Amino acid sequence: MLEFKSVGKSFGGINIFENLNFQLKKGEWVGLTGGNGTGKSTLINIATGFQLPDEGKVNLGNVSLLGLKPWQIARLGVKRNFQSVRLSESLILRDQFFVPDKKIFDNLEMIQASGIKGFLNRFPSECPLPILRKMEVLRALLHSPSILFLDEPSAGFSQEELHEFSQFLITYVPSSISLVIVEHRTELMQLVCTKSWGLFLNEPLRIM
Amino acid sequence: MEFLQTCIDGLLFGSAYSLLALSFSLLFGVMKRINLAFGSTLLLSAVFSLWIDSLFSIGIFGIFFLMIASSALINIYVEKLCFYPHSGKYGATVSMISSFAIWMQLDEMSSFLLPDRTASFPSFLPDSFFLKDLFIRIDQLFLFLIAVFMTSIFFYVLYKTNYGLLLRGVSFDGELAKKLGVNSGKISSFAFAFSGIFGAIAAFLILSTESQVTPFFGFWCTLKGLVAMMLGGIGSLPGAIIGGLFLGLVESNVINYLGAEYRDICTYLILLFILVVKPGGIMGSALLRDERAASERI
Amino acid sequence: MSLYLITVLTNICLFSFIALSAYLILIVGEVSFGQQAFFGIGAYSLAIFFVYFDFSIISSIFFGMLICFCLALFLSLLTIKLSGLYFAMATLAFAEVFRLSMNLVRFPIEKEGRATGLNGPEGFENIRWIFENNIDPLGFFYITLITLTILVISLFILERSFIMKNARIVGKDIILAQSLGIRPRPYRVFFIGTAGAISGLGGALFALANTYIEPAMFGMMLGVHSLAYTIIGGLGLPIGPLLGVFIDIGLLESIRFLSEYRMIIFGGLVAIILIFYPEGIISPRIASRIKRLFFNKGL
Amino acid sequence: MLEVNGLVTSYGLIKALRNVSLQAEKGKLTCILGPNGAGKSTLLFTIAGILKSDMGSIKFLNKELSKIKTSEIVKEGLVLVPENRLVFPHLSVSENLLAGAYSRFGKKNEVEEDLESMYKRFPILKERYLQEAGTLSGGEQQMLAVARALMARPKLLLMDEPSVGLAPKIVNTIFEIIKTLSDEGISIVLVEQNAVKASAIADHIYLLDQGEITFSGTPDQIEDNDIIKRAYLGDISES
Repeated sequence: MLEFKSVGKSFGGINIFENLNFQLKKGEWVGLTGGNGTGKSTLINIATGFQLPDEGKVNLGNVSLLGLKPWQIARLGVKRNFQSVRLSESLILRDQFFVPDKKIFDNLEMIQASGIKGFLNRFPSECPLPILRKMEVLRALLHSPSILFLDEPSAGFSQEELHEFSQFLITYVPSSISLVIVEHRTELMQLVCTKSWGLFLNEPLRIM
Repeated sequence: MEFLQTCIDGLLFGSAYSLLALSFSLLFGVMKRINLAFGSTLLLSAVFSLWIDSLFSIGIFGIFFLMIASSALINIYVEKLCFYPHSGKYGATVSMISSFAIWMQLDEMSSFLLPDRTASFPSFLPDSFFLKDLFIRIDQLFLFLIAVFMTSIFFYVLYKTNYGLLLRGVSFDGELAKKLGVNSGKISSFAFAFSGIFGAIAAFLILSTESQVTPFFGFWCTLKGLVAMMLGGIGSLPGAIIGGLFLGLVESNVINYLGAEYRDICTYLILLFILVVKPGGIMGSALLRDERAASERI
Repeated sequence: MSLYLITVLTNICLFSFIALSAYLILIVGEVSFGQQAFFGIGAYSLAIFFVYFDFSIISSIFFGMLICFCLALFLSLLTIKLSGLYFAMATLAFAEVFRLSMNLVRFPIEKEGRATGLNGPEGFENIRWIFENNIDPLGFFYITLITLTILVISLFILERSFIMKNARIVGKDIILAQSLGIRPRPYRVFFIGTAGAISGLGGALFALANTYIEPAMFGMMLGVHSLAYTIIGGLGLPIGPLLGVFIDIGLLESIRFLSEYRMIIFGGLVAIILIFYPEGIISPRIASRIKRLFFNKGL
Repeated sequence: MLEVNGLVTSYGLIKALRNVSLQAEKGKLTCILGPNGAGKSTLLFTIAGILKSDMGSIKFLNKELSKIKTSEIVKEGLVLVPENRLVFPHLSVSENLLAGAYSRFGKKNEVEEDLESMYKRFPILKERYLQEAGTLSGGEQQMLAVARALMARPKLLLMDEPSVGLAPKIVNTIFEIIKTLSDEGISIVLVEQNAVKASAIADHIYLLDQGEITFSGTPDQIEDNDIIKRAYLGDISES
């Protein structure tokens, strides 16, 4: 459903990637890995409209995503989290879903089971990191995504936390959603993804 | 001929705007912050020097040097109170408001030292001469020449001295400078002091050309400096010079052809127009682009 | 209540309007140096509709607000690509153009034997609604107080709605807002427009209270004061700006022995408050704590 | 000469270093290997005083560094070569070099001398000394970053991933430069993902993973250790 066709991007004269091709099918869970500076985050930014590629096409179904604003793409169901946890420091977690209260109540079971409920009345600075990461995923899920990009979701996790997080993803992310986990660690994607891709400097995407 | 005369007047006076805009740009370039207390610092230093002069009659040169010293000190006070404590995402707004508050404070102190509202300021070379048909005031010409001289010193300090080098380093990439161990706090104090010294010289020249100081001088300096800087292009030093000269040209022509009461309206209309059409100012939009690039890095 | 106290309280209420308008703009992440223009436009529009065209007082105020709203919308669309200092300077330029133009417009008339009407820097005299209707200072204070209360309550109601929540996210973290599918620009435009109308309402009441307005009243000082009120008061709740106004006008100006040094103290105080409370006294965080105490939704 | 003990550093909520201890000896090339996100850069930043540690000690020539500012640390002789060949793009090459010597601005002759010796060492920089650093190629920028650090006359050079994002040929050149510096007796702490290249020139190797040191030994020992070999030498980020 999401398709990159010969996409190229360079920053300040340095080629991040050229001729990048891939297709992401509905319900596919993919891990995307690669070294520093190979453009993992840039790929997410292009897919979600925060950056424009220099060349190539990005299509979601029959819709071209090029030229669409990030909010338009988000409304089409392409959602993401951020490498640095993007939660407002001055709001308690409960106020950070940005969906009508009814929707929170409808999904209360999920929120409770994922261990966030106890933290709903706390500020982000009062919560442990895994809770915040789960919170970001939950927030994206409540906004009914069709494709979800997770940028470095397990950075800073210990082994146990990583396993718990993978269990959380498997349990609560519906299998109809296409999930792309972008990390340089491979443990998480080995646990949850069916497929993995590798990005290398100046090379086409490699399916592994 | 009349047009030429107007333009010469405009350029001569515009050079003062350029000096003010340069002082502004220096701080904006390094700190990426706006110091609204800039003008009132100059006013207070002028009024304070006059007050000391009235007590000890230190003479015109005494006033000159005292203004420079006090302005540098007041600027460091402003930096420590309004800029040093605020960093981070909202730091720019908070320190701008904070510097505004200090503006109020400094202005009020000035009016304590200046109970008569206006005071005469010592001036020199009040003569004028005619170059063919062109009327030229010597003090304005002097102002212009000093402005050119000061600008060269400004560029010398910035481009030929070690502190200037570090200043530019910090202004281009403060994070990197920190990684190299540059003490950015010290550099920012230096930038404030330098901008204070530079502004004080500009203020001295302007005041002695006008031969009086009024309580509105601080506001006037801040506003003209800001507008000239925005016209030229934020953060660009050549832009600040051009912006100042351009502002002087526009103002003198408007006064001549439309009348003095239209002067400021036209200035602001041009500012609004430039902001809407070409927000980076006359000299390109380097900074605007940088800001965007920074916000795109997610 | 003494007349002096009533005047101080009325002033607090009147300046709260412009502070609240600065508040709304700060919420969507911008800084405006030009809210005084809408305060002035509100005042002048009221005077013009009321004196020249004999509109009723309600419709004069309404049309004044409408004009402010439209002009603010226009300004926000004009500056749609600007942010930060650029936006602040554009609003300043707009405000100064307005103020300086009012210096140039002269259209004096005589009404019931009194000179009135637009008269350049000499101002607009004899907006005599309070005299015509025999409203004493206390009465007028109640009018402003009630209007302000209605406004603050509606802002509190707005606070609970998704509009305000989204607007706050747009102002705080535009990237997050976009990734959640929130379109930032309508919020910006709508908030700037509404802020213009609120400021205009305050200006209209100000003109009625003063019966006399002149361009110099709407200078940059007023605009930046309104910002300072909001920043020290805090962006957490709509009463933050009111607290800021109270600290300045209520405490400093009214305590006589302080009033001589008012600006020296207020200036230093604001700078020091900002060091310890960079997000203002009623910061969004504190507001969240308050909400946490009172509206625990059973989660 | 550098002794790090029980270092803990957090990035906001993320604990990037959990109890890291290591030593770097005088005149030796100490290499810290690890995958992306293991905390390598955090470790260097903490040593250089850019990040503050929560716990632990950093001793350099018997002086405790963990509480003092970066500017003081540079004066002590610990100089960082940041990642991604960070140079001041709008300053000229010579100005970039001078900026590196800022802690010795008083001694003009000495700085001039060093400048000359840098030009001798990197002739390409001399050719371009008036050019803006941003216009240099990636490899040249990396050389400039190294030269700038050397201008501070470091006792210990901290290098953060000098090979990142460079073409293989240039990576070789950079490693040759590092080797030369090390052979000249300059003490270096090198942080790398490129395990093959780095272990070829290192005297001592530490492996860092998830903020913890998982291995310490000489390059020979690492060859013996199968698990480590698979984990890092065969890492896909090494290409």
